[in-house]
Amino acid sequence: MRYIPNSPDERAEMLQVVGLGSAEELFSSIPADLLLRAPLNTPAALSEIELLAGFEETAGRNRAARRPSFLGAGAYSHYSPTIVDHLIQRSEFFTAYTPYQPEISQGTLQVIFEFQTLVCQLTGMEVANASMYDGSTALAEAVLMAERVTRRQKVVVSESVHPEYLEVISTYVQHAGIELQRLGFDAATGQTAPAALSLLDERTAALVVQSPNFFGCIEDINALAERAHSVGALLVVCVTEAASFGLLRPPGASGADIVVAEGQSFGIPLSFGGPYLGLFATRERYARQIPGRLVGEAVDKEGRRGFVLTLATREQHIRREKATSNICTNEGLIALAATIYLETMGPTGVREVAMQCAQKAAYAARRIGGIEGFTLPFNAPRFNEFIVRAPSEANALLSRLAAERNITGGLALSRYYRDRPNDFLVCVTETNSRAEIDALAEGLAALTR
Amino acid sequence: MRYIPNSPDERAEMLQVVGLGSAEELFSSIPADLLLRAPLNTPAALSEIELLAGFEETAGRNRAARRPSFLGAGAYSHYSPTIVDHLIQRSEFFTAYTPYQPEISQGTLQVIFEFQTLVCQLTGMEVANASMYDGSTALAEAVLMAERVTRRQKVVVSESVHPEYLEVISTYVQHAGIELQRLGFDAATGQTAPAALSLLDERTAALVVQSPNFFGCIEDINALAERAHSVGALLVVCVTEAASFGLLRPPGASGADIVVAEGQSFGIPLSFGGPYLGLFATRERYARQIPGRLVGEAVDKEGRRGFVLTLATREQHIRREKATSNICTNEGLIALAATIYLETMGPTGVREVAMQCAQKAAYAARRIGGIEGFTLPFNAPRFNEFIVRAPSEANALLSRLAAERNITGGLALSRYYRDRPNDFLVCVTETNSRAEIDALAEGLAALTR
Amino acid sequence: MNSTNITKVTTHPTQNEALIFERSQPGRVGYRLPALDVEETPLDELLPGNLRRDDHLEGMPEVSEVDVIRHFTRISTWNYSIDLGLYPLGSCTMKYNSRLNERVARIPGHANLHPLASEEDAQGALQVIYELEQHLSEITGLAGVSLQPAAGAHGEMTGVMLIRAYIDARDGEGASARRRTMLIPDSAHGTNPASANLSGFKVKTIRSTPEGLTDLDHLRELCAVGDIAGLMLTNPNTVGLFERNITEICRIVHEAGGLVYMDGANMNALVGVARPGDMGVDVIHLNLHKTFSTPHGGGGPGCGPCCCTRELEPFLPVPRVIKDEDKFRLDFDRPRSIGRVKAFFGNFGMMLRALAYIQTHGPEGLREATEAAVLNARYIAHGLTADYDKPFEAPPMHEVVFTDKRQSRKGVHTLDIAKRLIDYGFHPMTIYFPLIVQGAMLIEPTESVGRQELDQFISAMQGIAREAAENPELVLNAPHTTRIGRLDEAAAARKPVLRWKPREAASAA
Amino acid sequence: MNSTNITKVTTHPTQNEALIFERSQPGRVGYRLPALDVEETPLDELLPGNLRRDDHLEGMPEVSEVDVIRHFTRISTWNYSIDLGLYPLGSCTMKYNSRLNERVARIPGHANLHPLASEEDAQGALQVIYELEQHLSEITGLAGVSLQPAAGAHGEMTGVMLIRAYIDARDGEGASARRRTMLIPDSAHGTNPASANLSGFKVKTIRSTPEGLTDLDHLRELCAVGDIAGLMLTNPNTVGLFERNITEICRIVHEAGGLVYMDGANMNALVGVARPGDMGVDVIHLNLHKTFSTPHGGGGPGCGPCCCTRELEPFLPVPRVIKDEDKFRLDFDRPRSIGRVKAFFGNFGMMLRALAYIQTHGPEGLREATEAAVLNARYIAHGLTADYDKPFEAPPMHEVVFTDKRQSRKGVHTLDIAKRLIDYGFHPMTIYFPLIVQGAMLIEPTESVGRQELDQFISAMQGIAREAAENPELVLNAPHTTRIGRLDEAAAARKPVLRWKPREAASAA
Ligand SMILES: Cc1ncc(COP(=O)(O)O)c(C=O)c1O
Ligand SMILES: Cc1ncc(COP(=O)(O)O)c(C=O)c1O
Repeated sequence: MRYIPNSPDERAEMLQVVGLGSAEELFSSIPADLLLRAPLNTPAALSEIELLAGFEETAGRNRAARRPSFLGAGAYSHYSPTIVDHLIQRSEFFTAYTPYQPEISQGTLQVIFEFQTLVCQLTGMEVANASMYDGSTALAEAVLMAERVTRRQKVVVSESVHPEYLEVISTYVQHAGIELQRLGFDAATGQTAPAALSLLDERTAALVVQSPNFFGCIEDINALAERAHSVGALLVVCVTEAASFGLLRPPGASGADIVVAEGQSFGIPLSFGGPYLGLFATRERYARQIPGRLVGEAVDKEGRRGFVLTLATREQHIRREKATSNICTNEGLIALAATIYLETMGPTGVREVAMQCAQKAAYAARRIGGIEGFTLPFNAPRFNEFIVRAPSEANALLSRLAAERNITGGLALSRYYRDRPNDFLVCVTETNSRAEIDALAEGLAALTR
Repeated sequence: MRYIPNSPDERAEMLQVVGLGSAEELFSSIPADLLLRAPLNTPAALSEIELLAGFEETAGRNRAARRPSFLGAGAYSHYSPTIVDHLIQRSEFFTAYTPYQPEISQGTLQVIFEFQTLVCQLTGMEVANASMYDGSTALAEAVLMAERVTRRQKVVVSESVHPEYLEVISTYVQHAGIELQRLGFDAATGQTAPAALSLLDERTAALVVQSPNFFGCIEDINALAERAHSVGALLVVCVTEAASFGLLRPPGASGADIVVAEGQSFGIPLSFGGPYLGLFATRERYARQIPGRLVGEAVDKEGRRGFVLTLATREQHIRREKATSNICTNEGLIALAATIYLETMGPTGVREVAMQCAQKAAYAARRIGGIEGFTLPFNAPRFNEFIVRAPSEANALLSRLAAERNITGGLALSRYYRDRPNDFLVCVTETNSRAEIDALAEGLAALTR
Repeated sequence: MNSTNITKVTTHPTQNEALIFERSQPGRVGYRLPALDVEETPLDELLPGNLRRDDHLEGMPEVSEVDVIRHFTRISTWNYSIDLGLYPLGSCTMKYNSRLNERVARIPGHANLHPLASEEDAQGALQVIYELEQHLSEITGLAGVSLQPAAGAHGEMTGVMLIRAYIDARDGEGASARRRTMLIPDSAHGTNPASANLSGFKVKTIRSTPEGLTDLDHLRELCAVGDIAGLMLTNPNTVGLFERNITEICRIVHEAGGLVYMDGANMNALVGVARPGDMGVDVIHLNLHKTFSTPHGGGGPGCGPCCCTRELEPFLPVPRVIKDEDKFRLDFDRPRSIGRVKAFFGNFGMMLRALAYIQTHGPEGLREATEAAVLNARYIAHGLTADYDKPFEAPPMHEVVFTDKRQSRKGVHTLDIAKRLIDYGFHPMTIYFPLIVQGAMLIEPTESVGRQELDQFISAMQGIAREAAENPELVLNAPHTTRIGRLDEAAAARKPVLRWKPREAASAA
Repeated sequence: MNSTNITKVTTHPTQNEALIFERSQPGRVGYRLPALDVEETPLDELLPGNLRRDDHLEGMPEVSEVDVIRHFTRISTWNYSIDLGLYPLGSCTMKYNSRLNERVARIPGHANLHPLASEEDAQGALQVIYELEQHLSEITGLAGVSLQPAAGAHGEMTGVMLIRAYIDARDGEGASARRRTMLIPDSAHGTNPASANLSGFKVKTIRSTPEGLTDLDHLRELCAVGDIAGLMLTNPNTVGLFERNITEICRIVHEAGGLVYMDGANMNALVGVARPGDMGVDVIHLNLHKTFSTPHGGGGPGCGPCCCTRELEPFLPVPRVIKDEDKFRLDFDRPRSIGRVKAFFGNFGMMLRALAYIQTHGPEGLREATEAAVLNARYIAHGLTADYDKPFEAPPMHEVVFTDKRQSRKGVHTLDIAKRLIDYGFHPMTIYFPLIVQGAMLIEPTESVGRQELDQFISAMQGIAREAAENPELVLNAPHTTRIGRLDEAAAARKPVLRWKPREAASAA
C-alpha cells in the first residue's frame, strides 16, 4: 500500500523489536470471536488511473453540473478567484489539525482571527466565532444560545426561513425543552407577516427570521428587532446568500442580536451541498455564550503578539455536558477559503458582486415577469432571488427546460411546498451571463406558448 | 491592475518622493520620438471568468487531446502520479530563480543533485547536468561537445534518429565548422545499417544514434560503440522514449560516451511539445566539457553538507564566448517534476511502466500485424513503438480513423518521409487499455476492408 | 538553546506578516469581474436606501492579488503539518491526506453540482453517497448509514437522538422521562457528554478500572437503577486499549433496556480487523476526517457518518439515498426519522475523498493500514517505557498514553515536555486528555510514518527525559526555537480581543 | 546574531531532510498501476536478454508516496521565493507568477495535446501560438515572430543566426568570412557572446562610457573595420539605463552593413512605452519567463521568442503558424529558414501563460506594469543613494546598480552585503553583474512589490551600511540565521561530487 511508509520487511523487524511474532498478535486484546476471519467485502484496490476514471464517470452523470443554472435556495454559484483554491492547497494549511499548540500553529490562528474580524465587519456584529458546520446548524445553535441567554423556552420562527433550516432547528430543539412556533408570511409581500408577530410574548427567547428570506424577499429587520426587543426576546437573523452582505444593510446595524449565515457564497464550491461554512456572530456581551471555537490575541513573555484559542471554558472538552455546544471539529479550511476570498475581493469586490447579482436578478425578473402567463407573486424588495409563478406545473416545466434547452431554470417550490405547484425560485448571480438569462426567458416563453 | 500592489495613490506619492511630477517623467531618458503615443493594440483586459472561458474554448478545439491516441515519436502519453503536479506547485519551487544564493536555495539545489543522480542511474553514466531544453537540443549540444572533446570536425549521424532532432543538429552545427554525414538504416531490420558504418574514420568526432530509434527499433549499442571507439570517435546515444530505461540495457553499460534523452516520459504533460526536459549525461573525465549547469556537494564552515552550483567556469556568465554552451535558463521545474516522478515510481515502478509498454506494444503489434493487408516492415527488437505498413495511404487512413472511430492511430511517416506514404508509426504505453488497442486494430481492419 | 542532539530541525528565517487589516492600503484591488452585461436598474429602484448598507464595508482590507498570495504563503509557514512529519496527536489520527483524493473532490462534475439538482441530474453524486454508505456498513458491521452529520460530534448527536427515538417508540408514552440517563465513562471525549446533553439526556459517569477499562461492576450498578437509555463507549477507548469485555458490556446494557453507542473516533485501530456491529454495538459514528483520511484542514471540515443496526435505521435523518433498480433516489418519506441534522446531504466533498480512500486501499490495504498503525503505536510504547510512566500495563492499540509522573518530580510537566518536543522538530502529542490520566500524553503515530521517524521521536522523548532530570529549566522554558514563545493564555481569556479593530476604534475601546 | 532592527523575518524550525537515496528502504513502494490487461509475451520473446538491463535500477530510491510528499515539502521550505517577498535579482524580473496562468496551462485540452496531432485536431493550440505572436509583434514593433526558442539564450542564438543568414543571402558567396564580427558591449550578459560564438561569429567588445552607455566613438571605430555582421545590445542596458542614442547606434551599424540585435531581457522597462522596432532594432529576443511572468521554476523552463523585421522573417525557424481564412496551418515550406532550433513548437506551456498575462493586463495594464516597475526601481535608487555608491548619474529604468565602493573600505564587499540581506529577510540582488561595474549590486524590484516592502528593503540596506561601518564582522560572517552557512564553493569545484553514490561505492571511489 503506497501510503504506508514501512515496508513489509520493516514491519516484520518492528514486530520483532516489540516482541511479537506476527501482525495478528497486535490484536490479541480483541477476543478471538470478534476478529474478522476474511477480508472486508469492499472493492478491490484501484490504481490512480482506474480510480480517476471511475470518479470522472460518476461526475459525468451529474448532468446539472454542466448546465447554465438558476438554482439558489441556500447554495449559490459565485465566482471564486483562482488563488483561493490554490492557497488552501498549501499543505501547511490543509494537513494541520485544530491549532492546539499555538507556537507551531500561528498560521491557522491568524487566519481564524482575520476570519472572525471579517465576519464581524460583514454582519455588523461585535464577535464572531471560528465557524459552525453550515448555515442551518449555525441557526439551530443560535436558537439554543438564545435560550441560554434569555432563559426562556419559546422560540418564534418565521415560515419564510429556508425549509431545510427549519427542519434542522426542529431536530436540534426536540429534546431541549424548547417550544417552536411558526410565523406565517404575507401573501403579497412574501415577508414575515407583521400581524403574526403577536405570537411574540414575554416567554419568547427569540424571533428567528431569514433575510433575504427563502423567497428572496428582504425582511424589515429594524421593525422585527423592535418587536422582538419590546418583549425582551433576541432577534436572530439568518442569511443564506452571504453575497447580499455586499449591498444590504448589515443585520447588526438593524438591531439583530445574533446573526448566522451560510458562507458558501464566499468562494466555496457547490459540491452537492457541502462542506459549507456556518458564520456565527453576536454582541460582545454574549461572547461567553457563543458556541464553538474563538481565537483571541495574546502575547508571549517577550511581548510578541500571537493568537490562541480562547474562552475554552465554554467548550465541551472542558465543560463537557455543560458546554455551550458539542461542536469540536468545525469548518476550518472552508473558513480559510472564505477569508482568502474576502481579502482578495476586498470591499470593492464584495460590493461589486452584490451589485451585479442584484442588477442581473432585476433584469431577469423584468424579462421573466414580462412573459405572457408568468407572474412574480411577491412584491417585497429583493436581492438576487425571486419567486416566479408559471402558468403550468413548475416541476414539469423545469424538467422540459433542462431537457430541451439545457438550462436548469430554478427550484420548483413543490419540493418543499405542496400547495405551490406552479411556483419556482429563480436565483441569478454574477456568473449568469445576459445570454443565459435571455435563454431562460425565451425558453420559458417557448415552452408555455 | 490586480497584480500590482501599489495603488494609483501610492504611486503618486512615490513619484513625489523621487521628485517626479508624473509617470511619463519616468521615461524621460527615452527620446520623445520613440515613445508610444497610444496604447498598444492588444486585446482589452479580461477578467478571470472571461479569460478562462476563452482558453477553454481554444482547448475545446484541440480535438486530439480528448481521443485515445497512439502517437509517440518523441512525445509520449504516460501516467503521471497526482503528487507530481501537486508538489511542483509549491511556490517555494516554482517561484524561485536559479539557485544563485545557496543559503536560501537549498531546496532547489538538493532537487537538482538528486536529479543528476537519477539521470546517471538510468543512463548508466557517471555525470549528468541539471538539464537541457529538450532532447533535440541536448543532442545538438552533445554533437558540439564531441567536437570539443575530440577536436575532430566530422560527425556521423544515423538516419534513424528522430527527423526533427536531425534538423536541430543541422541548425546548431551549421556555423560550427562541423561536417555532418548521414548514415542509412537497414531496410529489413530498421536499425542503423552496419555496412554504412564505413563512414566512420579517423576524422570522426562522434557517431550519433538513437535507440529505440525513430522507427521503434532497438539499436545494437555495444557493436556501435565498438566501431566508434575503434576510430577514436565518441558514441553519442539519444533516447526519446525515456520510459525505455526501465527495461533496456542502459547505454552507459554498452559503451556510450554521451547519452542524451528527452525526459518528457517522466511525468511531464504532452503540452503540444513543451516544456520538455533534456537529459545529458557523460563520463566523469568529460565533466569539464559538459554544457549547462551542474550542482555539487559542498560544506559550510561548521561542516554541514549543502549543495552549490559548481564548475561554473564552463559557463557563459564567466567564460562568455568560450563557454561550453550558451545555455542559461534550463528546464528546472520540469527536472523537479521528473525527479518527483522517478522517486515516486521507484525502481519497481519504472520497471513496471517499461514492461507494460513493451507488453502492450507487443500485443498491439500482433493484433495489427495480423490484419489482412497490413505488415510490420522492420524486424529488429522493439520497445513500445513500431512501424506499420498499411495497404493504402496512411495519412488518409488515419484521418478516417480519427473521424469515424475517434482514435488517433499513430503518425503517418509521410510527415517526414515522402517515400513512405503507407507507413505509420504506432506507439503504445501503459495508458492505452486493451480495449483501445482492440478498437484500433478493428478500426484499421474495418476501414481497409 | 538548541540541544546538540536535535537533528530533525534547524532554524531558518520565516517571513513576518502583519494582519491583513494592517497591511491594507486604500485603493489596492485584488479582483476583476466581467463588466455588467445587462441594462442597469437605477439604484434606488433596485433597493430603497434604508435597506442598503452605508458603511462602504469600511475596515475590510484593500490589497492586491500578490499581497494576498504573500500574506497566506507567509503565515502558512508558521504551521506544523502532516506533510512536514509525524503529527502524533492522540485521538486525532493525523494520517496522510492523499493528493489523489483532493483531486477527486475537485472534478468539476462533482465540485460544481448544486445540491438541489434533480435526482436525474445528480445520479453520479447519489451513487457516490450510496456506495460509501455500503462500504461503511460493511466496515462497521452495521446495516444503516447516514452521511449527513458534518463531524464526529454531529454524528454523536445524531446517534444518541436515534437511541432516544428508538426507545421512545419502543417504550411508548413517558419513555423519555423514564429513561433519561446516558452512561459515559470518565475517560470519554468531551463531545460525548455534550452531545448527550444536547439530546436531552442526563449524563452519569462510569468509572474506569486501574487497568484503564470500563468498570463492569460500576456499569452493572448504574444499569440496575433502571433509568438508562444507553451507554456511550469509545473503543478502543481513549487510553488506547481495546475494551476486551465489550460483548459483556453490550449484554449488560441491552439487558437493562439500554442501547450501546460507540464513539468511532478510534476506528483506525479496527478497520478490517473487527467490527463494532459484531460486538453488539447499536450505533456508532465515524470520523471520515480521522480514519478515512479526509484532511483536517486546521480544524475541519469533517464528516461524521452515523451507522446503526437495522432496528434503528428507520430513525436515521432524512433524506436517505436508495437504489431503485439501477437509479438512485432520495427518500424523504421516513415518518419515524429524527429529522434533518443539516441542510442538504452532509459534507459531500469529504465523502468523495473517503470513498477514494476505500477504493485506493482495497480490503487488504485497509487491514494493512490498521496493522501498520497499531504496530507503530506499539513500537513507540516499547521505545518510551524506560523513560516515561506508562499508567496501563496492557498493550496499546493504535495509540498509547504516558504520563509526566517521573518528570514532574523535577517540576517538569506534560505541557513542558510537549513544548520541548517542538524544539526537537515534532508536533506534540495530545496532552491532558483523557482527563482520568493525570498529566496524560496520548500518542498516536498512525500508519503514515516510517520507522526512522519513529526512532527520531523516541530519541527526542528520551532526550527530553534526560533534560528534565539534568536541566529542567531548559524544558520549562521551551520552546526556544519558534518564532513565538508560550503565549499568556490566561490573560488572553481575561480580556479577550477577538477581532481586529482600526487603531482609533481599538484605542477608544 | 540577529540585529534588533531585523523586523521582516524571525527564525523558526525547518525540518531537516536527507537525500532521498539516504532515506530509501528496500521494499517501500510509492505507486500503483492498473494490472496488465493483455496476454503477456514471454520476456525472452519480447526482448533478448542482452538488450535488457540487468542492474535492477539499483540505487534508485524506494520510498512510499508519503515519503515523497514529506521529502519535497520539507526541502521546499529551504528556498526563498517570489511568494515569500521581494526577490530583487537584477536582470531576472522576478515578478508575480499568476495562479490563473498556471490554471490555464493545465486545462486538459491544452495540457494533453500531442505535438504531432494533425492541424485540424490542434486548431486551438495553433490559434494560441498565432495570437501570441501577433501580440508580441505589436509589443516589439517587429513583424516576424517565432516562439520556438526555449529560453533567452536560445532566442539569442536564433536571432544571430537570422543575422548570419540574412547577410549571407544579401551579400552572397563569402559573406560569412567577410562579415564575421559581432560587436557586444562589455556590459552584456554572458549569453550574448556565447550565442554569437555558437553561431560562428567572432566577438568584439565595445566599451561603455563612464555614464554607463555604449561608447559611440568606439562603436564607430569598430564599424569602420568593415567586417561587422552586427551588434548585440541590451536596452535598457544591464546597468538599467536606456541607451538614449539607440537611433544613432542603429544608424551607425546599419550604415556599416550590420544588423542590430537587441537582448530583450529588460523589456519590463519598455512594454507599452516604447518599441524596439521603432528604434531601428532588427532582431530581438524576449524572455517570457521575465517580462511576461511565466514562472522561473528554480531555473526554467523559459520561452525566448525571437522577433524580427519583415526583411528577416523569411529566415525564421520552421515551421511557422499561419492563418488561412479562419484555419490555422503549419508552414514548413520556408526555403530560406535557418532551420529548426528545437523539436516541435517550443515551450507551448509557457506560451499559454504569457498569452494569459497579456490578456489579463490589457493595453493599459501592460503600460501600468511598466510604469510601476520603473517607479519601484527609481524609489529604491532614491532610497539607497545616501548610503551606497551609485556609479551612474542617470536615473535608472526598471533596475538600478550600486556598488560596494564605500563599504569595501572596511573590507565589506558586495558578497557580504548580499549574504547579510538574507538575515534581514530578503533575497539578495544580482551581484557582480554586469562585470564592468566593480562590486556591482543590480537591483530589480519589478512592479510586484508594494511600497511598504520597498521601505523595508531600503532600511535593511541602510542597516547593513551601518553595520559595515560599525561592526563589519557581523556582515562578513553573514548569513547568521539560515539553516546552512556560506558553502565552500572553491573546494566543491576542486573535487566535484556531482551525484550521490551508495556508501560502499562512495568510499571506494
Ligand atoms: C474520541 C473522540 N470523540 C469524538 C470526537 C469529536 O469529533 P469531531 O471533532 O469530528 O466532532 C473526537 C475528536 O476530536 C474524539 O477524539
Ligand atoms: C540580460 C540577459 N540576457 C540574456 C539572458 C539569458 O536568458 P535565459 O536565461 O532565458 O537564457 C539573461 C537571463 O539570465 C539576461 O539577464
